[in-house]
Amino acid sequence: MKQYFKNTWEGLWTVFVGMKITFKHLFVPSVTIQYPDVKVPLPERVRNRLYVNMDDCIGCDQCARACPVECIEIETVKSMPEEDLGKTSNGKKKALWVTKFNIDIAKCCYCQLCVFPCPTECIYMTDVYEFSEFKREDLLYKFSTLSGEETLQKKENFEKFQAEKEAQKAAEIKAKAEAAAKAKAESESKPNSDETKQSEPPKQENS
Amino acid sequence: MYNFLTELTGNEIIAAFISAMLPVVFIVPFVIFGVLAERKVSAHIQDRLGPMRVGYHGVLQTVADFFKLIQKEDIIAEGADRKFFNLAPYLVFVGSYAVYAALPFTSTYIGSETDIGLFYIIAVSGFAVAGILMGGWASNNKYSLYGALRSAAQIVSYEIPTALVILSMVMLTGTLSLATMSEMQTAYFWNWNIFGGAEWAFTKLLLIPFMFIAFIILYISTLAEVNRLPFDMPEAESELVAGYSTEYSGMKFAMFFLAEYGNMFAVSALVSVIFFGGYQSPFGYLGNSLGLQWLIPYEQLFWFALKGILFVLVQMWLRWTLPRVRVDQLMTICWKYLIPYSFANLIIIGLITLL
Amino acid sequence: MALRTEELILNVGPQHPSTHGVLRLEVELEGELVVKVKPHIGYLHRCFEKHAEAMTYPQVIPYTDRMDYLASMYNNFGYVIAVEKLMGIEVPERVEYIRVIMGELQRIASHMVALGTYGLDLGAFTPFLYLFRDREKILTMFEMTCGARLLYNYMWVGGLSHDLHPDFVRLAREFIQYFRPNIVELNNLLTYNKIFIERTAHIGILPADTAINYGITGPMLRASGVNWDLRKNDTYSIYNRFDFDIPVGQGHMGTVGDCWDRYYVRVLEMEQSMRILEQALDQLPEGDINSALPKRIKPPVGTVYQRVENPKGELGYFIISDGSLNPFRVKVRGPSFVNLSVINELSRGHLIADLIAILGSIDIVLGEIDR
Amino acid sequence: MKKAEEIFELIKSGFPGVTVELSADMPTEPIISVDPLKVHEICKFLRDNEDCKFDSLMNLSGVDDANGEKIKEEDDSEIIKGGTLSVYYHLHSMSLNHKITLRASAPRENPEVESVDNVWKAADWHEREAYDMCGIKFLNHYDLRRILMPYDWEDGSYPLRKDYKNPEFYNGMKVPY
Repeated sequence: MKQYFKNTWEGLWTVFVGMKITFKHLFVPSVTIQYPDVKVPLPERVRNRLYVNMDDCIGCDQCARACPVECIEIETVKSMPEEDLGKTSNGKKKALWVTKFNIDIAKCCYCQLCVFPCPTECIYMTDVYEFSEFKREDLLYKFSTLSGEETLQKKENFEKFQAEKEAQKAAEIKAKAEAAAKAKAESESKPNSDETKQSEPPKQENS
Repeated sequence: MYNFLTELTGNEIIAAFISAMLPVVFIVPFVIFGVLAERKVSAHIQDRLGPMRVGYHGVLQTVADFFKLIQKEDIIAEGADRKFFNLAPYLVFVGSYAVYAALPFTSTYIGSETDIGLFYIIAVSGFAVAGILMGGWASNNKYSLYGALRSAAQIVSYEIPTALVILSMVMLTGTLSLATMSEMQTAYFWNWNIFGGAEWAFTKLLLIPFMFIAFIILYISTLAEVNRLPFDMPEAESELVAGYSTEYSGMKFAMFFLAEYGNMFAVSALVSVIFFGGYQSPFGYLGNSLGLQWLIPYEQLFWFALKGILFVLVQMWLRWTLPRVRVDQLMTICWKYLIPYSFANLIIIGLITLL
Repeated sequence: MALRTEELILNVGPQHPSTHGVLRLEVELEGELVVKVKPHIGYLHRCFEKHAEAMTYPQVIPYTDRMDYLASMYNNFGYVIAVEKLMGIEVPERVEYIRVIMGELQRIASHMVALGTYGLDLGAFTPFLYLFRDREKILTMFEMTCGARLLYNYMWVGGLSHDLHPDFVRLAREFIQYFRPNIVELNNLLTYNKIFIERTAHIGILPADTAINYGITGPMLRASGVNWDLRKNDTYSIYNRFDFDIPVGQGHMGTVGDCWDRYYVRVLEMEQSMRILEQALDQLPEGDINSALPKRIKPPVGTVYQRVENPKGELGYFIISDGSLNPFRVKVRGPSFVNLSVINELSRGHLIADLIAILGSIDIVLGEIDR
Repeated sequence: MKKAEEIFELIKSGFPGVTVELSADMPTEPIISVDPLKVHEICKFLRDNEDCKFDSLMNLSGVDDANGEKIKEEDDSEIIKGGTLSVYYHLHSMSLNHKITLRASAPRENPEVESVDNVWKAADWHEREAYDMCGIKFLNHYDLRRILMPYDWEDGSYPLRKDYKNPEFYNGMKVPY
């Protein structure tokens, strides 16, 4: 019986206690804000959309390797010896044309693992967090400054260069071989030649 | 009102129609206000802002929601019993609307000036159960069925303490008519029933504590009857998803909503009529002191609405404070606590009135 | 002829407001009484363990974040000390202290969600938002320090991604000052509310021996009256330096090991975490956080099982290394995974509403159950 | 508190005919290898023995040891033949506060290990997971179903095996989507 009245009393009393607390909160200024109109200031270390400063990128592929979700795709082409790509802001010499630097932001998990290995600090996270798109393809960010034609040209250039180089190399080797053969022939023609001297056999180069 | 309109138009049907439509003019704006108030009250209790976009501080939010609900597709599940499924929301609304017929909004307007208003309200408020049960069954959804069955058990059980408290009040006032009951608590607030009624006697002082107990019991049981938290078992969203209204969408869902808020006001008005003088002003009328007799009904409407809305706000306040009781505890509260207390209260009030 | 009756089978979930994610409980009901609960999990399976085999050791860390997404810091914590143990790395003092501070803040944040959603399960909406309001302060501190609010990738093998923000210590102290009275308010509003007590006391009683046999850990085990906390009993990092108590279920309102105890142990744990925080903030040494960062994370061949006291219980990482850059096998023993398996035992014979209360008191995170 | 060596001796003396091995050369924890078809008995012994009292199973993991012969297929994927699949048991005693790691290795072609789910209830879901992920069959388990993967996942396709290949289609949907 005592328990019965105690229950009744507790039931009512704790309800009143609760009501008192909620009543007090009616007059506490609200903590929420009107989001698109008012925005919370973001701290400086905030991790949002990735950005790549292509002026500084040397195409070292370290960020792509660090990425756990493989959202960064980098393709590079070697530059010509006569081309000067300039230097990055911290003094590294650029040697590669970055023909493709795509970040699929839809895949990005904002873990910041790509930021730390970068030797030139050119990839970093910005404070932009409103970048929704209607199509998933629009979230594929292409950072490379080279246009498609330029890329093709660079590739062609490089291939040409490579081919030339190779041809040159082959020619050199050929010349060497010929020279060696000549020397051999000469040495053979000379009776008192050095026996230890050996001529290399001509290399077969397939390019 | 009905008599007045009959004289005015000379046609009983038109008079009855107009007279019956008047509460709609009240209910719809009230629901629009009520839903907004619920959202605003909950928001401020929880340190939030609530709707802020549509209109100044979101005052038109409910209107916008209403238009959204109208446009929504009316989905009827394949396994549902279409006939009853479609009928149920209207039945529920009818149940809550019928209560308004007996509520005295002012001394001049009462939908139906019946002598057994209280009795009628008790009878008719059980009507919603049929609709809820029908909707829950016809949805062909286990959650809906559970909600409906819980609701039936709950509303039927809580009729009893309500009836007992009303009985004790009937004993005190000697009338079943709500208009008469309001009329008896006229003039000043110390004449209200919660303060022992209009009669000056030493019993008045004796009555006050028991009136408070009666008021609390009535308030709790009406809370349960309109399925408000902490007694919202039928739609307990964390257990039964949305209870009997799980399968409803669009306008039919809005009907349930309309009925719920209509009911909230109806029971609050009932409480205010029984204990707080109904449409009576707590301290005389401006119309009397200014000599403007036509002002009095408007003042009465104001006080009636104010008291009703105040109790609705308390309902909301409770809702955003308390957790929900369990279904068996709901019954425990009713049968083991409220009913014995109201019986004891009935006897005591009876004895005091005999003195 | 007798009317044929059978149990009603109700699918609670995969989409249900109070399954805390995509969990499906196949419930056999006799009226409103629960006869049997059969959990079906795996709706959130994201192949963490398979992924981990294809990742290098540091790349796994962001994935661990996504398991128990309400306690990401602690997931990092467990993983990095497991790898450190495998490699035999000693981390600097300051790193240890920062890890403990972050871990305890995360514990408070995780318990806030647990308590708030528990109130929500029982129909009390308001405490939920009060707790979320306070949790926001912790998340802001995390954001200041490592830039992310939920998935931090903050602790690294051998160090941390960032040092503390200069304002961090001040804010953390302010937070403790601010949050202590709020616990009292929470208690008045919810914990001691009669309806809440009625809903939770004597419900879902878990006896200590059953709990141990089921491998239950964390607040759930402590609520059953077992004084067991890995921070004390199998200490790791620098937890042995701090003075704190282990709250144990006492059965104040009902029986030991009921839902109320499980709830209240978490409330008390927040207080204890704040005690640890205060001490750690006082003792926080200066120093370089990156001095122990290995150049290359390539552990020797071997296995390691490291367990830490996650806010939800014992989080164990079993790592097999074959000496390469990628782990050979990472198995995660998630506390929620094990704790959930007891639900059938707990809820048999209770009502549907109690099932929800019990499920809430287990405090599961589906991200970690399904991994 | 007992060391792994002492517990090893206990098991050895308790089960004379059973092959048990101790590999203590691991850098962090010694492992006792036991016969997969005697695991249940040994675990029961470890739980009930007064000196061991291993009352809780911390973890149970299925592992593909990938120590068999690797055969290259035409499409450049590998298939592993032979070798073993292992189950690691991490036991712990709450009262005596000591730990031990057991390993039961079963042949890959017919990986059968005795279930311990009536020794520790905790093993139930872990074993289901090991079955689901590595395809280790636990004898006498009362309800060995898939747990994380869908119930209609292809039979014989266990994702955590090292030679697992994604199916091309799942329920008519292309994988990967």
